[in-house]
Amino acid sequence: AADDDTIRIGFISPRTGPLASFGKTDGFVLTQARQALANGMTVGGKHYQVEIIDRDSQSDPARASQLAKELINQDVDLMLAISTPEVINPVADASEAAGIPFMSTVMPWEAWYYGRGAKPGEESPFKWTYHFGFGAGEFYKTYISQWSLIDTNKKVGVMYPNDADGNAIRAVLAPRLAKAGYTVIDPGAYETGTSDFSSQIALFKREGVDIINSFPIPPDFAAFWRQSAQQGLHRQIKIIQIAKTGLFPSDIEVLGSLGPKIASAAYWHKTFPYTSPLTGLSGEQLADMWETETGEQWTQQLGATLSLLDAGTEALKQANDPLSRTAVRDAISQLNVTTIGGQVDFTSGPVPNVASGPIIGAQWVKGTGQFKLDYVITENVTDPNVPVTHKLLQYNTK
Amino acid sequence: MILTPYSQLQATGIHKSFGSVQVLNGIDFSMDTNDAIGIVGPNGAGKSTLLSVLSGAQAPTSGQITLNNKDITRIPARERAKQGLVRTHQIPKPFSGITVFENVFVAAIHSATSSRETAYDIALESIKLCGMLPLANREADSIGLLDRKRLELARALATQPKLLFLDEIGGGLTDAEALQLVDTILTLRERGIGIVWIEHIVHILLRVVKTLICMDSGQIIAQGHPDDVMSNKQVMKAYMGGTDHAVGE
Amino acid sequence: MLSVSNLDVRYGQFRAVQGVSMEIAKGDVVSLIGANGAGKSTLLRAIAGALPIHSGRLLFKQQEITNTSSSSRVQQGLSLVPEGRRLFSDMTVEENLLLGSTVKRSGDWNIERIFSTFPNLVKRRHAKTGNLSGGEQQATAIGRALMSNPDFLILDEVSLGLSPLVVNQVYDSMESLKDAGTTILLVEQDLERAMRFSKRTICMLEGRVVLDKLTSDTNKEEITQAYFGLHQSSKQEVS
Amino acid sequence: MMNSLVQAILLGGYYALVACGLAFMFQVMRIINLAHGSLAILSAYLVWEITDALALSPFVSVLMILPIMAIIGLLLQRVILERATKGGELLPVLTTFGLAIVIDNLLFQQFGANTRSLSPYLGDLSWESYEIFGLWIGKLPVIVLITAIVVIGGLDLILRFTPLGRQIRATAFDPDTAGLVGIDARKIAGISAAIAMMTVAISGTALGLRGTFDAYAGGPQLLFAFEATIIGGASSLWGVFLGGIILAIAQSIGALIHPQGFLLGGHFMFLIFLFARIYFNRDVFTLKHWFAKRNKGEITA
Amino acid sequence: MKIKRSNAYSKVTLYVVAAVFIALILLPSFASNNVMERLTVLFIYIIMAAMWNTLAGFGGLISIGQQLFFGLGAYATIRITNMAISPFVALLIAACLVGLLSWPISTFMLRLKAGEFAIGMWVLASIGHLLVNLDPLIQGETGISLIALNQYAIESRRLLIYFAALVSMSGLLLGLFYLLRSKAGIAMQAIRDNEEAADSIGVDAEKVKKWFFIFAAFGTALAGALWLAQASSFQPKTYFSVQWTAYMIFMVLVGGLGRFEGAILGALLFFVVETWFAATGVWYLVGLGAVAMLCSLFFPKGIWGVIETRLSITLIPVGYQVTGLKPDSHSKNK
Ligand SMILES: Nc1ncnc2c1ncn2[C@@H]1O[C@H](COP(=O)(O)OP(=O)(O)OP(=O)(O)O)[C@@H](O)[C@H]1O
Ligand SMILES: Nc1ncnc2c1ncn2[C@@H]1O[C@H](COP(=O)(O)OP(=O)(O)OP(=O)(O)O)[C@@H](O)[C@H]1O
Ligand SMILES: [Mg+2]
Ligand SMILES: [Mg+2]
Repeated sequence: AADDDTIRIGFISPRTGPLASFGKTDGFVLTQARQALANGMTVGGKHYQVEIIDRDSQSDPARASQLAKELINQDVDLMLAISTPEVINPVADASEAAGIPFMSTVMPWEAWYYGRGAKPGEESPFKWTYHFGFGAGEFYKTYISQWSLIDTNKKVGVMYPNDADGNAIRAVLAPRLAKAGYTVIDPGAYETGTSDFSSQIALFKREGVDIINSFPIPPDFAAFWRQSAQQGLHRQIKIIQIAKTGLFPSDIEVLGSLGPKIASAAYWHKTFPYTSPLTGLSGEQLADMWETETGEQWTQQLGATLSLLDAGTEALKQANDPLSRTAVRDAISQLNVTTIGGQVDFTSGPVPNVASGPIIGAQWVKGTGQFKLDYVITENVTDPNVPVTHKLLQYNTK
Repeated sequence: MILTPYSQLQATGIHKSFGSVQVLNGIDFSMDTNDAIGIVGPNGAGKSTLLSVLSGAQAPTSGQITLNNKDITRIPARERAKQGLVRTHQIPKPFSGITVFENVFVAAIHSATSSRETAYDIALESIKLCGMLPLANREADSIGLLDRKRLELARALATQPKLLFLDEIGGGLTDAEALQLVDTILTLRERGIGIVWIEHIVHILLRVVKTLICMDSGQIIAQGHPDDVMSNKQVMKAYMGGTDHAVGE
Repeated sequence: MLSVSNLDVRYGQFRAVQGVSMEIAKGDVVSLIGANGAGKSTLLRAIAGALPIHSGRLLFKQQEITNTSSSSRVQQGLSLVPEGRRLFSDMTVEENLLLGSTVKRSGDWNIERIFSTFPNLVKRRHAKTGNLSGGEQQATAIGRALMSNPDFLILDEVSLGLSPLVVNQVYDSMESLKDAGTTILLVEQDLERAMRFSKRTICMLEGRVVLDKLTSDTNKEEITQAYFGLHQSSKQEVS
Repeated sequence: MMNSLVQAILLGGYYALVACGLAFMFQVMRIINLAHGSLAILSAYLVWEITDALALSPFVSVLMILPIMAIIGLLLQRVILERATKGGELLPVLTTFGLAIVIDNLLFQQFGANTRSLSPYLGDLSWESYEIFGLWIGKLPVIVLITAIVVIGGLDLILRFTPLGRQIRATAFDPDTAGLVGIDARKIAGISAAIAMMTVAISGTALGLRGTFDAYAGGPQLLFAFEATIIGGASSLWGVFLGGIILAIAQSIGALIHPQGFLLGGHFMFLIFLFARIYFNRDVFTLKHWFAKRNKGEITA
Repeated sequence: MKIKRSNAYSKVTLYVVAAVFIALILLPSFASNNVMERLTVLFIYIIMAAMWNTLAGFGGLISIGQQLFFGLGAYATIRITNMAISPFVALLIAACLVGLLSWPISTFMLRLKAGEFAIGMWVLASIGHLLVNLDPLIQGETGISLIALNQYAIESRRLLIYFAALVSMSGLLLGLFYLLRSKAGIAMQAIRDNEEAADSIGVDAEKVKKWFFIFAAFGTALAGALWLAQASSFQPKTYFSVQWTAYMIFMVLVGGLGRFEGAILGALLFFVVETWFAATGVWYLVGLGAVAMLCSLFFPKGIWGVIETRLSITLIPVGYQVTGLKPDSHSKNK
């Protein structure tokens, strides 16, 4: 950075546009982080001011890429990006190109790593960019664990779209499920924006699947599930397991009476038993603060965003010189800390540049408090520290 | 201007229908560069349609058209234009977004291909001949109806036609203006351009044409020396409505 | 019936009509004559409300109409057959005519009477006007204006594109309008015809009125003289 | 197979309903309205607001929205379209495109990122169905289909056989001349826009009932609507109904051939229709007249 | 009487353009990275605006599907680079290939009229998008990054992309200038105004339109390839987004449709607005929409159109002017 005692952190997320529900809580979390950093931080005995420069990608990858360049040219020392490939990948590429240390979370790491051109078995082509969080492997473990909670015929109908997440999951998850004794009924990748799913529904009915596993964007899922109900499929399904949609309460509320008992998986939950090294807040505290401040229900994005800021600031603290790009990069590559979202460990990732993170089995149930729905944890293989609070309910029972 | 060589057009058995409406009903027509032919006939007789078919804007339902003994029935208007067969439109179709000069220039440079300099000269001369020089730099969008008709003529001239088809370019002119138009057309005649002229103002038509054709209901009902045609009973009935006040004034 | 005072109409900076004044009484039949570009159409369109008036005043039946809309002028009984017909080309002849009776004014023009006045239209009744021959279109345009039973009919280039037979028919039917007391203002380039038909002749030159006389008080020469100046100045000004 | 066909027809009804406001503007008013989708979302939000606030059925709230949207249509005409249409066929494209961006983002500003749906307010009706001969026919899609028939049929009758319809068509074709004929062009144009917006209100409601929406959901609806409109052709508004159904069937066939063929199927069908029209039956089908230049500068044929 | 194709202003413009070009060539030696990157983006915007203007402004072909070529340009670059060809060579090959592909496309699409053409192109772009999604290399919507670029050092890479964009822009604008002043240029405008009449005087409308279409496709593809070069990640959804065409429409209409200067001015304005206001998020977008709307309502000929009529100046004349006439109160710019 230009003047010697200010560390600049760039932070890019989707605050407006179609992905805005991911970025909704970012303003709040950033305020917490800025408060915590108001007095700067001390690294290697030297005191620095810390400035977080946040930008809104407007859900537009082209814009994300431009913003990344703008921030790079403002001499940020560390770049952070969060939520979905549309935001993360362009920023990661720009950072890689410019040689700026970069960290991101909240997208399957396979789509991050392979999606940006890395080849399996080859050396990592990335020198500056790092990502932490769940991948298809975690989904596999979670699903096996979650689905064994209810007695089924082990026939799974899958709905994987032709997009980053869908493809990554299909490649890794489907063969492993088959190996674990599940019959995978895959109608094939469908195109996002499809508005009629009769052929898939017919197939699932014909095959008599008990479980449905899907990765669609929210509008597609709403269309699919309502149509399934119209065609009577919902009466045969014991577990409807969704990902990518159903992350936030509003996604499920719109389904009305079809919403409760849909199973989901969370990359963060307010009952995670960790505190944020940056703000000192626990998950419950963070969620409560949000709810009292805005009157809206907490979302898992609260913890995810804070965990990225946690990991980022920890890396800066551990760098020999937080203003040296190589030093920060080296610190990230050696990073092994506990954030509000759990452990982030780049020393033992599944591939270089990646640290895996948890995805916890959960379920949407009728709300008991002030909100229409509650989000409860039903299993915890990927992070046993997280307490299981509820039993998984079968979808097609009253 | 360049001397136009001899050219001969022949059409036989031309039929044209739009859906169930039979508009041309077996027309035989021939002309060459020495001809000056007038066409009259009641509204809707098919005169303009005949021009469209001859110039290639519309294909006949059946029949054959030859130019210098080569079959041109199926070749498009732009090819015919290059071979010297050009028409004006009854309802003017100017290129409204460009200037009058540019309207004419584009015709000059795209027909009997010439160098840019020659095209300039041809375009300017055509404009002058039609008395439109003062308007040369005006956007065609802003000129009045009669100027548009003149523009049609200027543009057609700039293609250096051998056979020129005029569709009601004299309507709405005052007598003095009409006489001027007649002068212009006679000039063209002198240059050896064959003319077909559709016009309802018969007395100005008769100052130019040597042959008159009268059409009705898609057929030629009379053809020959203007005086003979105009005194033909059928023509009187179908076209003039019994009185002859418009003739020969 | 119509009083025009000091009318100015402009296209941008260009004054197409300059300081024109005229009075037209009920039952008058006036022809407006002038060379190509004199501003006749512009004047008529301004009177009908299709062009905004830059300055000056218009009174119709003693009421100020300078700034009223064209449709309200039709409602008051002032109707224009525009130059170039301006039909609704993707509608049929019948529909075009019916549109003419949008304002319900009483009178004896109706669709059947139009068809008997222009028998050449009968066969094309349900054809789209875009596909009609030029003359059929002109007839439809006149018919459409008549459908509103106007007290004051303005016709721009009435006989343009019509065959002599139809021109006669049109004038015949206008004779009956004349007899019924309809006021008529028309642009007709056939001077003979215009003089025979009208009681008064107004001549325009470069946007100005240069002659306004009862037809009986003037002659062909005088009128030709009146716009001849234009030829001197506009046609031979260059080269 | 049979089931797919039935579902496709139901879906087609929905497309037709969504497209009919667009088709009305495209065919009759000669405006390519790129804000169609956004306006539909706007009405969906309005319906949602009223439904939520007054605890009404969405079917009732849509009735309350109709006059609001009609007024919006009137304003739209007076403030925007009136000027835009004077400048040729391209200007409305840009203006409505600008409008779409403004609406989307204002909606976002107002309602935030949450996805919404009207279906919860219908209770189970949103997914209940009739079971006939082993076919499952959703109640809601049937309602949508019938609404489409009623709306399109009604509009078609008005346009074709009433003086108002004639005046609407004439005004759209050439407002200046319409004035000379005695039509109060501004009033009529306002009425057309109001009618168009009322159909948009209905399509917005259908959209909200059938699935979810958020502030930016308008765009994707637009392309389907355009496809249905153009497949349907220019002859009458019924075309758009057929267009919607053909589009939906093509999509289903596409999906049967290849799972990713749903959208492709529809798109290819669209192109096939366009070209078939050009090659086989030029005179009957061409759309030349839709955009036959307004008489401005061109003396009407 | 003489025909003039230039005027006092245009001669000055010539010198200014030359000076600006030289300045832009020298610029990298003292400008900051940010300036260079932003200028690269500006050059790409100018290309896109000029290409859309070529089609719509001079040819009357309004396409809402130019993102087809933009996306294909980028996609082809990825594909070609994947064959171990230098990305900078790939840029050019890609644009040429897309230009080639646009030839059969034009044969079909140019038969469509007005609204059908516009929407047809949009649908075609959508088809292009879906088909590209099927390529295993692209991995569906996941996309891929042009990591081959990482072989260049960051500084030289920035410089190369800058020059690539500068040269492409200058080349395309120059080409466009000559095209418009040529026989084909005036013919295209005639076709735009009335195709039937153009045909009747011997203009081969089909051929002229085809060349314009291909030229615009080539230019737009080059813009897409350049965009990829400077952004490195390729996601089909982004590159085939209708938003690119929306930007083009915005730039051209705000700048001045059918005016050579208009497209450039529009691109500049859009760029400035984006640079200054984009950070305001929602309100920037609302503002952008509102500007587009207001501009189209109040300056339908675009800002350049206003300048042109108010001040009667043309900087880059492509028309013909007859001199030596008596002045006519009406004529366009003297
Ligand atoms: N495209 C078309 N579709 C249907 N009918 C048409 C078409 N073009 C012309 N017609 C009809 O063909 C007949 C002949 O038209 P045409 O224009 O040739 O007449 P015309 O002799 O030139 O008449 P006018 O003297 O009035 O110009 C008319 O009845 C007209 O309505
Ligand atoms: N839309 C327009 N924009 C600019 N100038 C125009 C426009 N319409 C007409 N003019 C000009 O206004 C003048 C008067 O035109 P107008 O049409 O009123 O003449 P006119 O007497 O009716 O002639 P004509 O006999 O040709 O119909 C002409 O110089 C014409 O070029
Ligand atoms: Mg004719
Ligand atoms: Mg006139």
